[in-house]
Order: sequence, then structure tokens, then C-alpha cells
Amino acid sequence: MKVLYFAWLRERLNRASDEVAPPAEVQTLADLVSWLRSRDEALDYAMADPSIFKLSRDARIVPWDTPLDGAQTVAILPPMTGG
Amino acid sequence: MKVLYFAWLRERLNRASDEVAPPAEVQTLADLVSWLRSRDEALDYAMADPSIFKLSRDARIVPWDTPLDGAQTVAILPPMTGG
Amino acid sequence: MIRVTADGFDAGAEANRFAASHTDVGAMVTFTGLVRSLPNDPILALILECYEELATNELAALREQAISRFGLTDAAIIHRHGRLVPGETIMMVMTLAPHRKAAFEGAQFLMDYLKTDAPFWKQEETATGARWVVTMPKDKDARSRWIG
Amino acid sequence: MIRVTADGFDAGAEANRFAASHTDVGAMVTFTGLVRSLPNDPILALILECYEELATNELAALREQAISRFGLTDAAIIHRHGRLVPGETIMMVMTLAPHRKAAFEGAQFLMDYLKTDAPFWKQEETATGARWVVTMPKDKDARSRWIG
Repeated sequence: MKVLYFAWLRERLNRASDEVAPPAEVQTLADLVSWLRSRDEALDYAMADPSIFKLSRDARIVPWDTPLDGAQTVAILPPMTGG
Repeated sequence: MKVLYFAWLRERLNRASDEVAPPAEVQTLADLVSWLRSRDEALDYAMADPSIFKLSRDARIVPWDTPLDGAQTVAILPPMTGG
Repeated sequence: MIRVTADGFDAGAEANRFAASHTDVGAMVTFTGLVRSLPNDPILALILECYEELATNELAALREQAISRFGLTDAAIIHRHGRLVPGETIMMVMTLAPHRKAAFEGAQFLMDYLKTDAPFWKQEETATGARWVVTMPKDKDARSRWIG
Repeated sequence: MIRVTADGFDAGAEANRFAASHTDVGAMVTFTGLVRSLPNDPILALILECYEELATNELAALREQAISRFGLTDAAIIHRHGRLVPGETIMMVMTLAPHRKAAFEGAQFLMDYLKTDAPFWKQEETATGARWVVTMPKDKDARSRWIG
């Protein structure tokens, strides 16, 4: 599974993506975020206030409690500033 | 003094303007309208509901109780439908 | 800029020129009114009568009011009169502001007042003759929300 | 129409094309976002990062939602990414409707959601370096008024 990072999150991690294989107990996107944070101090620190981030699953924004359910790509999205 | 009529009011009266010389007791635009209506049955009938009309004095919309005060041109404006 | 004219105009070109006329603006809103012909109630043309001198004065006053009330960088109104066919542009309102809220509100304010206080009168030309367009009560309501 | 692009575009020409794409509409509203540089806080450029596939999907969904919610005849969004200099057009939202209320509300709705839910991130390039633009709390407020 691919995990994408954008904007200042991408800069802080010094990379735009990770290729990961989470264990079976990682069921939802929220689980995935917790699992990623437990493995990566920089990510853990950058997401200290998780409420500001949105998540996408296969290029659609979805709630944090959405099941991974075979997702190919998950993105962690800092607050957006388009428009 | 010139009095202008527009749109369906102009059509009903079969003319776009009148040249009038109201007597001294005609002090305000409202007085002028009353005086004009008293002399013209078609206008009197067309203005049966005066509340729908606005008035202008020398090319500015003003309240009905505005003094004539040497006005050159007064217009009687049916409900506007611009935009 | 206020323009009351019998001539057609290019709305897109006007908007581009207006946007380019100021730096340090972030937001532009335009409203364009188009002659509409419905399949079940077709019209051949819209004929706009106008009291030109009064229109110019009232639109200029309205523009000043919108600029100061909403803190706009600029505002412009172009309004045609004469005979227009379906698809033609009747009028256009444009606002420029640092942020979108002011630009949107300024444009809506201008439209609401223009509908009831600008001396234009529309007549629809149909296959069976011409009829005057009647004011919509909702236009009076729209305007009243800005009072007080 | 949804377009997410690194290329510049002619906002006026786009608006003209959009207006001409439908008959039986009376009202068009456009919002144009421009790169702004303030005299007391000048920027050299605005750099927009984008998750293109997600942006296309979310803007398409947002467009459908606005059309059905406000009874729009059509809606369009064009959004650039990449490096833009002051005065350039960042993005544009356009709505077409039978009447002005729907056209205005539809455009405002699109802008409010786009500000918080479209995956674009702005960075300001200044003489002393680059800085990420922070979300304005007022953008969250603007969006919340459409809920419920």
C-alpha cells in the first residue's frame, strides 16, 4: 500500500510517499495513521494534532474510521489552502 | 418644468413627456403628482396605486415629499425591471 | 466604471480588463445577466427602455455605496438598453476586493439594488406581440435584506 | 467542467465560452482568485502543490452537489497548480442558473468548500524564502454555514 504526504508534511518527512505493508490488525485509516506514527517519530511529531488532517483512500476524501478494505493509496492531507 | 413618463406609463398616456407650469401651491413632488392627476384622467387612472411609482427630480431618485424647489425635470417611474 | 450603452459588449474582455486594472486584489466576482428564451415560452427579443441620465447617476451612487460599505477595491456596472436577442448580455456587475466575502457581497448588493432602483424597463417581444416585464416581489425582498 | 492544470488560462474567454454553452439561462456568476502581492508584504510568487487525482475527484463531486442543491444549469471549476506570479489567475468558479440567487449561492458554496476540501496547498515565495499559507479559521466558518 502506498501512503502519500503533501505540503509541509511532505517537507518535514523529507519524502512524498512510503510503501508499507501494515499488519492484519490495522483495519481502518485511523488504525493506519496510529501504526505509521508508532514507527516514525517525525510523523508522530508532525501529527501531534491529528484533528487538522484529512485522509483520502484511493483518491477520495473519507472519514478517519473508514475501513482500509484493500486500499491501494492512502494520503495524509494537511489543512488545504486552495481557492 | 418638464415631466417625463416611462415604459407602460408612457404607452398609456401616448406621450413621453409634458411641459407644465404648476401653480405656486404645488410645493413638493407629491403635490405635483396630485396636480397632474387632477388634470389628466388617463394619468389619474394609471397611477391608481401610487405606491408602486418612484419619482426623480433633475435625474436623481428622491422621496415623494421632496420640495420641487425650481426643478427642471421630474420623472414618474413605474416599477423598474433592470438587471 | 459605469457604462449605460445601446452597444453590445464583450463580457469576458471587460472582466479581464477590470481584473488587470488593480494589483493587490485577491478576488473578483462578476455577475452577467443574459437574455433568456425558454422552450415553452420563447421570446424573440428583449427591449430595454432606459432613462439614461438618471441611470448613470443612480448607478454611480450605487457603486460608491457598495465600495464603501463592503470595502471593495473597485466595482463596475455595464448596462445595455435597446433591443437584445436571446443569448445576448444585458448587463454586468463586477467587484474586486482583497477577499472573496466582500467581492461576493458587494456584487449581490449591487444586483439587488439595481433590480429595483435602476431606471430600466424590460419588454418581451414574442410572436404574438410585446409585453412589459413585471417586478418580482422577490426582488423587493432581496433588496430589503441590506437595510438597517 | 472541471479542469486541474499547470497551464495558465484566459478567465474572460472561459467565461464567454461557458455563458455561450447554454441557452435558457438568465444569470452567470464567476469568481476569480488572483495572486495578490501587498506593498507592505510583497511576494514573488505563489507555489501551489496539488494532489491532482484527488482534486479532480473532489471538485467533480462538489460540482454535482452544487448543481443539484441550487438547481444550477451548469457549474465549472478551473484550478491551477505550480508557480504563479502576482496578477495571475489561480482559479475560477462559474455558475449558470435561471435566476441570480441560485447562481450567486452556488458560486459561494463552491468557493467555501473548495477552500477547505480541495487538495491544494499554497506556498508564498518571498525575498527571504518560502512559507506555507495557513488555513484561515474564517474559511471553516464560511463552510459550516451550508451544513444542515
